[in-house]
Formats: sequence, C-alpha cells, structure tokens
Amino acid sequence: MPILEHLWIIPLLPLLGATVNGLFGRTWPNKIVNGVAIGTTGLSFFAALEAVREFFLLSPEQIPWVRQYFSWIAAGNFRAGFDLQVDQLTVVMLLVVTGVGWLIHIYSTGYMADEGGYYRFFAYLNLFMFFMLILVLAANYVLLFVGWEGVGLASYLLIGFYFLRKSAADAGKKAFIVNRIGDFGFMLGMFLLFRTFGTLDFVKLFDKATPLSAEAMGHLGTLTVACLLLFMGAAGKSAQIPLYVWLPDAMEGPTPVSALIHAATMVTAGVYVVARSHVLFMRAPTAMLVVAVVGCATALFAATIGLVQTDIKKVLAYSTVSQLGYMFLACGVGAFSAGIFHLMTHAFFKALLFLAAGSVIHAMGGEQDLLHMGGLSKKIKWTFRTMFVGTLAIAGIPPLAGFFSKDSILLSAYQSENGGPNVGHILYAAGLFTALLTSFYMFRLIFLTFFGKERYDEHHVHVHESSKSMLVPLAILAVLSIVGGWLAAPAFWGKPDYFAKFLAPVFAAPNGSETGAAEAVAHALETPLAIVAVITALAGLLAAYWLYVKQPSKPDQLAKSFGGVYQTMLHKYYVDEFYNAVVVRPLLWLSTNVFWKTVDVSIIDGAVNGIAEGITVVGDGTRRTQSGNTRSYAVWVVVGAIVIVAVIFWPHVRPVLGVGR
Amino acid sequence: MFPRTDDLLRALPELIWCGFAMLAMLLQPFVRSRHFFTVLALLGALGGTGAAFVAGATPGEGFYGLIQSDVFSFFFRLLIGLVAVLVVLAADSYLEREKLPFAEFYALLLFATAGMGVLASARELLTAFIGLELSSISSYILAGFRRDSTKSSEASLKYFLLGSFATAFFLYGIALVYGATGTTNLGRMDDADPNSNLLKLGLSLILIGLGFKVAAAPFQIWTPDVYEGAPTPVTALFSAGPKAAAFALLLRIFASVPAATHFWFWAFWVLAALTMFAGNLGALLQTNVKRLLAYSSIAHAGYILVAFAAVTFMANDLNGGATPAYAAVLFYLLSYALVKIGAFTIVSEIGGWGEKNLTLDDYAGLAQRQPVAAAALSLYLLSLLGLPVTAGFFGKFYIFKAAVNSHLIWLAVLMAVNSIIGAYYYLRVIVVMYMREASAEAMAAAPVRFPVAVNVVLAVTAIGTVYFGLFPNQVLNFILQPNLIAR
Amino acid sequence: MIPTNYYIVLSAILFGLGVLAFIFKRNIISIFMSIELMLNAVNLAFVAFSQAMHKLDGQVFVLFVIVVAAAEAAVGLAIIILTARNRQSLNVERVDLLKL
Amino acid sequence: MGSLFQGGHLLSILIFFPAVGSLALLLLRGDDHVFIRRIALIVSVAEFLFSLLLLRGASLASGDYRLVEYGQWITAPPIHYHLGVDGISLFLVILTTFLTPISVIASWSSINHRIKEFFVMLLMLEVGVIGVFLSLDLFLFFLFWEVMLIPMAMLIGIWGHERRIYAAVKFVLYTMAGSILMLVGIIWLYNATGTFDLPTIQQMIQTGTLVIEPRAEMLLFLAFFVAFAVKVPLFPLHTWLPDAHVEAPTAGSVMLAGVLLKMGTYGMIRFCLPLFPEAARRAAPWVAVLAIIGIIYGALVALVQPNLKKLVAYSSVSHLGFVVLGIFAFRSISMQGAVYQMLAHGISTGALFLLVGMLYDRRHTFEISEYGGLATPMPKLAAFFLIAALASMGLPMLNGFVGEFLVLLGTYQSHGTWASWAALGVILSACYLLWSYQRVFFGEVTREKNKTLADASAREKFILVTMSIVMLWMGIGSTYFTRRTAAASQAVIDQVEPQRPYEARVPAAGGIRADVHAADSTNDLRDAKQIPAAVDVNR
Amino acid sequence: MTAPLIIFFVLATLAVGGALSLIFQKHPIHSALSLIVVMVALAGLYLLLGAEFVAAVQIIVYGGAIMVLFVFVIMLLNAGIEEHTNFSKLAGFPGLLLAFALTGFIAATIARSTDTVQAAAQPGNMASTRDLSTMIFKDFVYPFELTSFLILVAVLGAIVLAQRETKP
Repeated sequence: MPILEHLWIIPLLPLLGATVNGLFGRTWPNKIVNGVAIGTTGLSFFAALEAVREFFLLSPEQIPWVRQYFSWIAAGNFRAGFDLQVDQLTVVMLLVVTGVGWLIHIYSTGYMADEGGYYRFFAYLNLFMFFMLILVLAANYVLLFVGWEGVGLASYLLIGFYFLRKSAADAGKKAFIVNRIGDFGFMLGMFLLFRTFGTLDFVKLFDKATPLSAEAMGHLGTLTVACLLLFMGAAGKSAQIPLYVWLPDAMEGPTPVSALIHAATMVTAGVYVVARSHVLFMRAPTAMLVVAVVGCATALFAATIGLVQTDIKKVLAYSTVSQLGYMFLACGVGAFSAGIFHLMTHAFFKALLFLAAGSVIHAMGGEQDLLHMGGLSKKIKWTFRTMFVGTLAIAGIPPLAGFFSKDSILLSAYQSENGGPNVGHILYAAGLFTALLTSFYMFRLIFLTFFGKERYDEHHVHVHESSKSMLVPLAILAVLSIVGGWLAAPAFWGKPDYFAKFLAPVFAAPNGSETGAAEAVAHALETPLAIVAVITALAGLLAAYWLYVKQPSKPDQLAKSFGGVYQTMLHKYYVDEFYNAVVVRPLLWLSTNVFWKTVDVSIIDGAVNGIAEGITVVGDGTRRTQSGNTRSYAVWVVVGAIVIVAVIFWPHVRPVLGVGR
Repeated sequence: MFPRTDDLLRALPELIWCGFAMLAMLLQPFVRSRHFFTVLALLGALGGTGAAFVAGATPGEGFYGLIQSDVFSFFFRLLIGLVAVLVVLAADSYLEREKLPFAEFYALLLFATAGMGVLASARELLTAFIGLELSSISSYILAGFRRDSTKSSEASLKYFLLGSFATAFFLYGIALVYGATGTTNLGRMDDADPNSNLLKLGLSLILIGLGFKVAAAPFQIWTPDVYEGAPTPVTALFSAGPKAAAFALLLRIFASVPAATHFWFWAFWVLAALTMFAGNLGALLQTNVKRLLAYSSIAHAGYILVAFAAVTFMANDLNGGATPAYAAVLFYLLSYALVKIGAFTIVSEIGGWGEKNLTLDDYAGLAQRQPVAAAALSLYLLSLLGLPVTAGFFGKFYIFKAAVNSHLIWLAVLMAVNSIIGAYYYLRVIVVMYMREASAEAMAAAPVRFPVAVNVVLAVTAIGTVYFGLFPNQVLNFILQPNLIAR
Repeated sequence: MIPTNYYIVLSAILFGLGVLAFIFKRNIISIFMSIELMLNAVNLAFVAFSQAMHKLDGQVFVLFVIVVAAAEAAVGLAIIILTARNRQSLNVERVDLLKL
Repeated sequence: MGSLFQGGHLLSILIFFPAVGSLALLLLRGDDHVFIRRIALIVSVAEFLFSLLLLRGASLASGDYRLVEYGQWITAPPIHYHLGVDGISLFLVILTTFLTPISVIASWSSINHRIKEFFVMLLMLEVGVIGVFLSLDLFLFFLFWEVMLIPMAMLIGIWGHERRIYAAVKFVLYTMAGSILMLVGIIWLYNATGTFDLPTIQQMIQTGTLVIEPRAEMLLFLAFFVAFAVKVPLFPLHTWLPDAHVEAPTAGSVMLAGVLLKMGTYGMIRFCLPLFPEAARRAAPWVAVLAIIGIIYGALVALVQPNLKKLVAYSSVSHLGFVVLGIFAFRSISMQGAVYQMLAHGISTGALFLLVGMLYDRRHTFEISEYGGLATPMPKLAAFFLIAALASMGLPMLNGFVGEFLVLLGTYQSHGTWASWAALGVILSACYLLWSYQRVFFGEVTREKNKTLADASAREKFILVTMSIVMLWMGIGSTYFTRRTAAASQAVIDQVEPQRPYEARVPAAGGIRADVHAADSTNDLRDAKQIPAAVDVNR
Repeated sequence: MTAPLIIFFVLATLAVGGALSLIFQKHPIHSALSLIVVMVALAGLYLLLGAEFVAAVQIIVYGGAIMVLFVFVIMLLNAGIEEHTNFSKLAGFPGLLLAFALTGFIAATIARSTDTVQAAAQPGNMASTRDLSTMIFKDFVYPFELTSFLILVAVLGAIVLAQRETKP
C-alpha cells in the first residue's frame, strides 16, 4: 500500500511547493509559480484520494492506521515522533483540506493575478497546506501542535500579506498572539496529559483513558482540567469567546486566504482537536458543558454582531465565528460526528461564500462596503448564483448541505441532558434563534449586494464578471454545498445516517446519544425539529427581504430607534477596546514604568551604581587623610600604636569576626 | 680576634654589596663614564646575589648567633639581589636623563641593598636595627636624590622625619624586649613568657616600627607622598626591596618567637583589614599613576598581612600547618616585587624628563602609541589585580588559601571585597590605555624609545610574572620546606 | 637603692615627651631634636636594664644607638638644609606639596 | 596527526590551538588587514573542524567523562591539568567553535580599526570559554573562568559603541564580584577534601565519604551559585547584560549571548548540583522563583524596549530563565530541555544579534523608531530575521521549541505551578518579537535613509543561511543532540536526587489501575513514576 | 630617702624639665640648649647607674658632636622663632590626647610590670670598659662593622644632598 506506507508524501508535496516558490519564485513568471503551487497541492489532493481508497481496503483492526517515521523529540521517558495516523476522522479532514485547499489555490491564480508578491502568496499558501495536513495527520499531540502553531504562522504571514498596511500587520500580529494565548492552555493541557498518562500518542493515551470512569459533574478532576486547557487552545484557534477577537481582523488578508484559512480549514482545527480528544471529553462532563455553553454563546453573540456589519467580509467573518460556535455546541453535547459533519458542510459553503464575496470585491474593484453595492445580480450572474446557493446552504434551507448538518446539531442539543434536564432545551433555543439571525444577516448580505438599485458610481467602478479560474471553483463548491449534506439525509426516513455511521468507529460513544435505543427517539424528534428549523430560516429570509428590498429606509429608522443597541453591536460590543484598556495598556505601562524604568534602572542598577558611588565617597575620605602635613602623619602613627596596643592588651576590643568557624 | 671564615661566608652577600658600594665611592672621582659605574653596580648586585648561594651553602648561625644563614635568608637575599639588579638596570637611563650623580646613587643603592640583606638574615634585634638603619638612611638620601626638585626633597624630609620617628619606636621596643627577656637574640627567647606585659609592649612597639616600614595602615600614611616624590627607580626599589626585607624580619620575629605568636594574629588581623581598605580606597580616585601605584602597594601590603595573620595563627601548631602560610607570604613578595618594579620602570620611562607625564591622561591611547609598553603594563596590572596566568593570581590564591586554612574566613571575605575595589582602579588604567584615544599632541610626539637596559627589566619582570603564573611549582616546593626558618 | 623601673618609667616619660614634641613642634630642626630626645630615652632604658640584669650588652647597644644617632643627624641635617634651600621655610607645615 | 586526534590530546589541542593562532596573529604586521582576517578565519574554522572530532569520542551509553587528560600541574596544593568532555559540555564546545568563525565573518568588514587586536581577543576568548567547558579541576576551571574575562572586556571596551567603557567595566566588576567568592568556596572545598579534582569530590559526596554540614553546604552552594547566576544572568543580577550587549560589537554580542551566558548555566549543572545536592534541593524553590521572575520580567521589559539590541538582550534574560528553571526542576526531561535550550538559544539569539548588527552596519543605530518598513528595501534580511525571531519565540520545527517544550514539560511533571507561570513566557516572547519585527520591517518606509538600504550581501547571506539551516536542523533532528546529552544529564539528576530512578528505564507495565485511582484526583498523579512509560529514548 | 635617690630625682626632674622646655621654647636654639640639658642629666643618671664609659660617650658624642652640629645648622639656616601655624587639625587637641594616652599607657605598663625590672639596680663597678670593648669587638663585631658603613652612608648622603650645585 504505497501511499498509506508513505503518508508523509501528502503533507510534503505542498511543503516542496512552498520551498521552491519561496526560494526561486521571485524571478519566475506567474505561470510557473501557478504550476508549482497548484501542481503540488493537486498532487497531494490526489495522493489523499489514493490514500482514502487504500484506507477503505483496510480491515477494521488495522484502524487507526499509524506510521512512525522518525522520532523528533526524545528525552527521559518522553518521546514525540514524526508519526502520522489515518482514521475515519482524518479521512474527512484530509479530503476537506486538500480538496477545498486545491480549489482555493486555483481560484487564487485568478484572484491574485495582478497582485504584487505573487510568489510569496503561493509559497505561504502551500506552507499553510503543509502545516494543516500535518495537523490533521498527526498521531500525537506534539506533532499536532506543530501543525497547530504552523498554521498559525501561515495565517500570520498571509494576514500580513499586505504588510505595507499597518492594519494588516496589526491583524496578523494580533492573530498570532491571541492564538499563542490559546496555545498556552493547549501546552499546559499536553503537560498535564503527559503527567497523567506518560504519553502523548493518541492511540496509547486514549487506550489508557478509555477504562477511566467519567468524572463527576462540577468536579475539576485531572481529565476535566486537561480538557478545559485543551479547549482553551481550541477556543484560540477556532475563535471562540473570549479569544474570537482576532478572526474579524484577519479579514485584512486576501479573500482566498479568508476563505481557506479563516473559514474552511484552520479555524476548524479547534473543533477537530476537541473531536479528536473526545475520549477525554466524554469523561469530563463539566468540560463538555463548558464547551457547549461557550460554543452556543459564541454562535449567538457573533450572529448579533453580524447583523449590523456593513463590510461584506466582516459579515462573513462573524458568521464563521458563529458557525464555529455551532460546531462546538455539537461537540459539547456529545454529537461529535454532527460537529464534524457541520465542519465539512461549512467548509463547502463558507468557502463558497468567501470566494464569491471575493469575486464580488474583485468585480467592484476592491470595494467591500455593502452600502456601496447593490443591483449586482444582473452584472455578475455566476457569482450571484453561486453565492445565493451558498447563502441558502448556510441559512439551512433544505435540501442544501447546511440544513442537514445544522439540523443534526440542533437535534442533539435538544436531546442533551448533560448538566441538567433543561440545559439541552436552552441550548436548542439559543441555537435556533442563532439560526434565525444567521439566515437574516446572510440574506441581508445578498439583498444589499445584488438587489435594489446601484449605490455606487458607475463611472469609476466597472463591474465585470471574474475569470474562469475563479468561477470554476465557485461552481464546484456550489455543487458541493448542495449535495454535501445528503450523506445525512437517510436519517429522515429512519435509515442510519451514513456520515455518522462512517465516523462511528472513531466516536464509539459510551453513553450513546447516537446508538440503538436513542435512535428511535431521535427519529421521532427528527421531523418536527427540522420543520421548526426550516420555518425559522424562512422567517429570517422574509425579514431580510422585507427590510432590505421592500422598505430600504426601514433599517436606518430601526438603527435610530435602537441607537444604543445598534451602536454596541456595530462596535462589536467594544470587546477590542475592553481588552486594550484592561490588558494591553496596563501591561505596557507596567513594563515601561515599573519594571524597566523603576525596578531595572532605578532600583537594581541604582543600587549597583549607588554602592560604587558610596565606595568612591569613602575613597575620597580616605584620600583626605593624606593631608600632606607631617604633624598629622605623626599623629596617625600614634593612633596606630594605640590600636595595636589596644588589640594586644585588651582582648575584648578584638573584632568578633575573625573566627568564622 | 678576626671572625671565622664561615661567619664571613654567611654574611658574604652583604659584605660584597658594601664592598662594591665603597668601590663605587672610591672610583667616583677618577672615572666619569656612566656605563662603567652601571656595569660596576650591576656586577656588585649580581655578585652579592651570587654570594647568596655561597651563604646558602653554609647554613647555620654566624657571628655568635647574630645572623642566621638558612633557606629563609637565602630566599630573601636572592629576592633583594634581584630587585637591586633590576633597579640598577632601570635607573641607568633615568640618571642619564635627570643628570644625577650616578656613582653616589649606585653606592647608596648597594648600601641599601646590604642593609636589607642584613635585615633578612639578622637573628638578633640590634643587628637587625643596624641593618634597618643602613637601608633606611640610604633610602632617605635616595628619596631626595633629585636635589633641585622640591617634591623630591620634601619626600626625603617626610620619609626621614617619620622614618626616624618610627625607628625610635622600634628601638624602644627592642629595649623593652631586652628588658623582658634579658636578650635581644631571637633564638634565645623560646622560654619567654608570652603574657609578660613588658614583652607584649616591646613587641607592639617593634611591630609599629616595622609596620611603618612595610606601610601597614595606619602607618602607611607616609607611603604615597614618599613614593610620589622619590625618583621613580627609587620608588621601584622602595616598593619592592625594603618592604620585602622588613617583612622578612617581621616573619622571623612573629613566626619564630613562640611568645610572639598565639594571640598576635589579632594585631595582624586589624592591620591587614585597615591596610587593605586604606590602600584600595585611597587609590580609587587617583589620577597620578605613580601615586596610584603607591596606594596599590599599600593594598598589597595588606594582602600580605592577611597571610601574616594566618602565619601567626598557625605558627603554634606543630605539624607544619603554617608552612603554606609562609609560602604564601614569600611567593607573594616575589610576584609582587617583579610586578612593581616592572610597572614603576614603565612609569619612569613614560614619565620622561623631570617626571612630567604621570597623570592618567598621559597614558590615554598608550596602546596605539606604544603597544609593547601598554601590554607589559597591563600584564603587571592584571597581576596586581590577581587574574590568572600571572604570578599575582597564584600569590592571591595562596593567601586566600592560607586565610581559609586558618579559618580566617571573614578576613578572606574582606580581602575578596578589596580585590573587587582594586579591580576597579587597575581596570581604569587599562581602560585608559586601550579604550581612550590619545590626545593630538601625544599622538604627534614620537614614541618614547626604551633603552636596552629598561627592555631587559621589562622582559625579566614580564616573563617572570607569566612564568610563575603558569609554573609556580619550583619556587613553591622550594619555600615549602618545614625548616624554612632555622630555630 | 633605686628600683630599676624608676629609670624605665623616667625613660618612658622622656620618650612620650619626645613623641609630644614631634607632634607639637613646627620647626623641622626642633622636630628632629625631639627624635633625638626619644633616642636618649631609649638609651636610658637600655642602660637601666643592663644594670638590672648585670649584662653588658645593654651598654653596647647604647653605643651603637649613639653612633646611629650621629649618622642620622648628619643625613637629617643635610636633608633639612636641602629642604630649607628649596623652600625658604623651616616650618614643617609649609612642606605639604605632596598630599592626597 | 590522525592518531593524535583519536584520543590523546584532542582536548588540549582544542583549548590551545586558538591561543597559538592568536599568538601567530600577534606576530603579524598590523596593516595587512585582509591577511589577518583570513588567518583568523582559517584558525577558527580549523578549530571548528577539530571540535567535530569530539563527536566520535563522545559516548551515548554512559554519562562519564571521555577523552580525559590528566596530568600533574602544581604539586602543592595538588592541582591537576584535568580535562574531559561529556554529553553536556560536548555540544557547548562545538557551539563555541561554531560561533567563533561566524563572528569572525560577521566582523569581517564591520570592524575596521585595530583589527589585529580584535581577532586576537576573539581567539583568546575562545580559549577561555572552551577551557571552562572542558576542565574538570576546580582550580583549572576557575582559571579559565577568569581568563575569559579580559578579552571579552576588551572586545566590548575597544570596539564597542558610545558607553562601551562603562559597559566593559561593569561587566568585569559584576563577574569578578561573583567569581571571587567562588574562589573562596573552591578553597574551602579543597580544605575539606584535599583535592581540586571534580570527579573525585563528586565521588566523595556520592559515597558519603565527604559530608558537609548543612549551613556550610548552603554557604558554599551560594558562593558558587552567585558566581554563575551573575553570568547567566539570573534576575536580579542581570543589569550588566543589557549594557554589555548594547555596547558590544556584533561579534562580542554573539559570543556573549551565544556562549558566555551558557558558562553560568553550565556551571550550575556541573558544580552546584553534583557538589551540593542537599543545598541545591533546599534552594531549588527560590531559584525557580527567580528564574520564573526572570522569564516573565525579562520578556515584559523586552516588550517595551525602544532599542532593538537591548530588546534582544532582555529576551536572553527571559530565555536563560527557562534554562535555570529546567535545571532546578531536577527532572531528566527538564534537564535535557535545559541543555538543549542552551544550545538553541546560542544559535537563535546569536542569529538575532548578527541581524541586528547587520542593520546597525547600515544605519548605525539600534533605535527601533529609526527603522520601519525595511521589508521593502531588504526582503531577504527581513525573511532571515523572521526565521530567527520565530526560532527564538519557540515555533515548532525550529530550535527554540524543543528546549522550551522539554523544560516546561519536565518541570510540569513535578511542579505544575512553576511550569504554568513559566509558560506565560511563551506568549510574551511572541508579543515582543512580533511587535518589534512589525515595527522594524512592516509598514511603509518612513525614513528617507531606509529607502535605499542594501539587502543582505553575499557574506551576510552565507552567515544567515548557515544559521537558519542549523536552526531548522536543531528543530527537526533534535534527537541527534538529546541522544548524546541524555546520559550525562541523567547522571547529574541521579546525583541530585539519587532516589529517582532513570525515568527512561521505567518498565512498561499495566499502569491502568494507577490511572483509575488517579483519575479521581490530580494529587495522586504528582509523580510520573506511577504512570508507565511505554516508549524509551531511542538509542 | 637615700642620697642616690635624691640625686636620681634631681636629675630626673632636670631631664623632664629639659624635655618640657624643649617643647615650649619658641626658638630652636633654646630648644637645642634644653636638649643638651636633658643629655647632661642623662649622663648623670648613667654615672649613677655606674656606666661611666656610656656617660662619657654621651657627653662627648651627643653633647659635644651632635648638638654642636645642630646648633651649627640652626645658625647656618639662621632659623628664627618658629611660626605658630596650626594647619593640622589632627595634631591639635586629639594629638595631644593620644600622645598623652600612649605615654601614660607605656609608663603605667612598665611601672606595673613585675619582671626583672623590679630588681634594684646597684651601682656596679662590674662594667669595666675592657669587657665592653671585648664585647664590641668580639660578640658584636658584625654590627660594629656595619655601623662603619652606616657612617660612610651618612657622609655620602651629606655630600650628595647638601653640596651646592656644581654639576654641569
């Protein structure tokens, strides 16, 4: 089995591309750079496909399929190897990452065609692919952490791609640092796990964890702490409260980047990690609850902000945050497969939306403000159609992908009893409301962009449809966002949900929310909840239609009447300002004025120089005894005589120091 | 009643030194050539030094127990002889430059050397006193040798007044010791009662007199002035010779006379502490290099006194516990003499006619103007500072060791503190030489070209410093013998 | 008969007066004289001790001391003359060029 | 010749070859600059090649000293010329010999007055440092320790910048103040044992033939520790470092950060722990606290430095804090992490100083505000700087990560809170490095002067490529190093905490039961010994 | 109160008085004269102690030679009344105090010391000049020879220092 034996090929191809482009691409024409970039990613995509094919030929006991290549860190009883692993979960991620990644590469060739630093862009993008693949293929936490940090780096580079713009550079820095805060937790989580289990390899670790009984609710046992720490990392990477602040700013990067990294793949890494560590989370109900609540809260919170944003990418960014919230909600209520399912569908339609948005921006010549768009539907048909599909998908209109994934999440949320009977229902309600908001702001986006009258200056902006290289990926993604969800369709007529079934070996659930007995209940609830969901989605659609097509004046009036709320939402609840005022500024002030200027310069150095000063003063005093006057000298001799005589004749004047026994 | 040959042999070095001194005086009216007298003095110094071997070859008491020829006196005679030789070489060009009467100078130098030799070998206090006077009086004259320089004459006067003042104390001490023990012969005092007040008083007064000679605080007070005023080669002599000789006598008294050991280390403890601080603190703000070195030599006297405290402390333990301490003193004196003579020689050469360039500013950028001189001087300074691959490092190390051996931990710590303070001003000189830029006219001026004799001095001292810094073995094993001081 | 320590005490007093004189005279020559005074005190002590112990060497020492004193006097006065020549003053307190 | 290197006198050659080289330089005429530079380069490169021969002699299996040279030097007191290399000193020596040629090249054109002296000093410095790492005789160690002082001071004082003299003197006095007490300690130890020979004394302590009473042991420990802490430098003894670094020429900073600081931590590993285990154990909490303060404090101060070089200097304070923490956690993992961090820091911080130096060569200022937008005129330099920065902030797959990770991991095994606090440094390092990087390289070019700055020259590229390759290698192939340092570090741990078995040899047995109990409360899980370790270090 | 004792006290007072006047006289000449008084008194005490030879030498060398030299120099330099400067703070009251303390201490220690000193000194005619000479020329020949060098040095010094500028 060539590829499965040589899994390393899959991540290494993009790395190769990155290196080649990075080192030599500078002088090359775009064509060659494209060739390298797309070629390598494409190859790794096909390699992935081949790997999957081979994977299906494996017998169950061969799964998870682990290959150890070389040992990377080894000290004492600790070993972290460059070990790659494939199981069902990996397969999903692998396909999503390589597939979507490849499409976006293709798209970028069109989008970035006339940007400077073309080679740089693709080098970074390939580098990202490499690390992302490492992340999903890693067979132990440390290697996973490599990918984890690596994608952070790539995103830093890509967000700061337009480094001449201060805002871009700032955003990149912010992204990296906020992620680092998450990683802080992630590392501690790893340390704790290692202390507890003596290994960080998934297989061994989970084998040791499986027999453990779940910890009591509300009790901070080892596993709970470990899970919470891991989740801290996940929250950082996947932009959950309170660490979501970096993602909206990350929109400073080129749109394909936003699509690939900040929508489809990297930001979902957190969800992946939680799902990957489900064995631990299952046994830490407290952590699960936290995850669910945080996820749900983030979903709702981000959605509210999304309502009023006018930057097309910002809207999508907040919707991403909100969707990620959904995924965590799913994981939190134990519906890991649902979470992953949503991860996949979201990857499709959110990538689609972003790319379409990119196409719009491209068409508008860089304009991103919704308020300066409108009536584009006729001008850029294909973009409009694809984007509309994407919107339907995310809004959860059947039978598009979003509907199924979102539906299964809401269902599991409704059923969940973790942390009390009603918790599940509350979560469900919040989720549902979020769904409403989602469809509302998404359609608001659509209407503002494509309907109504043009709100831009015809003479300056020459709207034009994008090139093939951009439209083809859009089309493909549109198709995926339509059919992507049908894997879960069977659930409706009582058949087992293919996707869940496929992932079942991974998420072998101990207290089954997705097995046997529960199946029936689930099926019973399935349809009614689905109907409710659809209704909410449509309600959102209609509200948006009424506000932004029927009476375009209304929104402003609303904004006026709810001035306070509106402003707050518009300014993202002033969270950035809050962090600035509470964390950043005090820290800088403290460092400058207390640590550096006071402790270092004044106290420590002051003390050192002070001693020197003191000695010098004493030295000057000593010097002054050399008055040059012989009479005084004679007196000194007498003094000396008296000193000696005293020491010799009166023992008690002898210094007590001398005998340091 | 002509003395026996052995006696003469045991006093041979001193006799030769005096002999050559008289020879110089006699020939002075007839020979005008400077080189002749330089060579003569050189022969004399070397001859005496060579005679030290003869004396060393015939150990034992001489002149009815007045002097003692043993390893100890052998070592010191060699040291003093070496000093004399080096000073002769260093003085040659100086005398030429300053137009000073060389015959007299060399004669006095040799007489002084003889006096020191007597001090080193004397075993009887009065003989020691005569030796002391012989060296001191010559020193007084030498200090004032630049007659027309007010500084020189002032130095001479101060040295003379205070010197004889201290000598009076010393003498009175002898008298009291004589009264207490009925003898002035150190060899016959073994049964003296250590608690007799008269003896204690006498020894204290002797300690004052010698403390003055070795510049122990608070008797160090004269040192900076005299060192600064005296002609630089003479300063070199002062800092190395008489100090060593006086230490030799101190060691003989306070190590070989049982009554003078026991609690006496307290006196040395105090003196050591005071001296170290007086020297280092005083040097801290000096801008006159010559004076700075004077203060530093005070500080080093302090370090040696630390070892003395150890000696007197250990002297009464029979299984030779004190030998390392003796070794420390002797080795330190050796390394110190080399370094000081080297340093002062450079100072005298850089000082130029009338000793004009003595301030730190005159040393600015010396490294570019005269790399060799700068390197040599920094080597000496580093040795004084006690950094490795210099003799000074081992010297300091052994003193530390002696102190810690005798559980004088705190004294060791004080010494540590002091060597840090010391490091500051030694570094300052190096910094000035290497890291400051020379003034324009200094750069313009042609570099001082060192005469051969001086280069020889520098070579000997520098090589010696490094050699003993790497292989102190021979010297140590030589001075580490338990019967160092014959009893 | 006279106890020896009468002599010694007397010598001590003379010695002390010598010290005092050294400190309190300004004229260099007088200071030098006070040193001579101290030496005399020493001599007295020597002689007294030698008598007390019926040993002659004490007296020998006195002779040596006297010789040394003579030598010192010669040199000292020469130095004094030199200084007086260079400074036009015999006040020791005015001889303070070298200081600090 | 070959046989000479086989065993024989390789170590002596390593120590004295540069000395010979510098003497040769001294004899050259001062005005033929190119020739002098060439000679210096040849000597240092040859030295580097020699040092690579150590790898053959080094032992993987045991932690004892190899290539030992033992000879009488001074009979009274018995001082021996005793050299030896083990896993810990091995790579430190190689690091030194590696950084020296780099420094030589780095100062190729930036040093243009008194060139001869400069290279002489550089080589003498190398002599001292290598001597320190190789000597197994307390006295010999101290000797080299002091020898190193003057060349460094000269490097700072002669070829440094504005306040160079102050910095040089401060450096020397700080270090001497520390070391002079160590000398007293050494002598005290000699009086107790009658020898200066490190292995002998170690054995005496291990076998219990030498028992130092607690108070004396603590005093001795402090006498040694303070000397090393000054060098490291450990908070609050660090204030000489920023001055020294800022004023030193590039080569000086590289050697200072790359090697000299390691002498302190090396001393702790080599002397403080094995010689005074009890005291070390008692002091460990305090030291750890200082180390952690150093980590956070150093990072915070670095964060707000307006001076680029000072920033890097303070980052060293922070990074060395990790090392000290790793040492005093007394865990095999953290110890190896500490050793690794020493090497990694040597490379990455060395690279940073080289880059800062290159910027200085172009603009003659360290003020960050003077730069900005440099990525436009000099993309290559920017790229290398980014790599170095990432390495130093501990990005996986680069050298910085492994050390930091192991230190924290190991420390966490026994002291969770220490590790947690220390881990904050990981966040902060990202903050100050990225922020400064942005201010220097990103944005529009603000200063007119900066618009026309030349990008990395061939020579600079060579240096930087070399450094980057090493960083990558150390980041990926860390086991190549850890495999060689493992035994030695474990040996040290065994001496401090004899009761702890060799963690790597804990048999793999069913530890599940332990976990089941353990799962209830973290407290039972304090010690990893309960948990079987399935994997052992691959050797 | 025997005769010798009275003589002793007379001479002692004479000596002390001379010393005091040496201190309090303003003019060096007067100081010199009072020093001579002290010396003569001491010579008397030597006689009282039966050391005739020493006494003789004392008068001849000291009173005769040395003091004459002093007076000669004073005349040569025609030193006047010494000016009463007080530049040295230390040599003022503290100096006085310390000097007195030292003197007092020494005297007291000796007075209370219980060694050989207590033995009463009787006028010994045992100190014959012949024994003295044998002692000088036999036991102490070495220092004696050295003193000759010493005097040589003195002469040399006097020449070197005091001679007028004649050199080219």
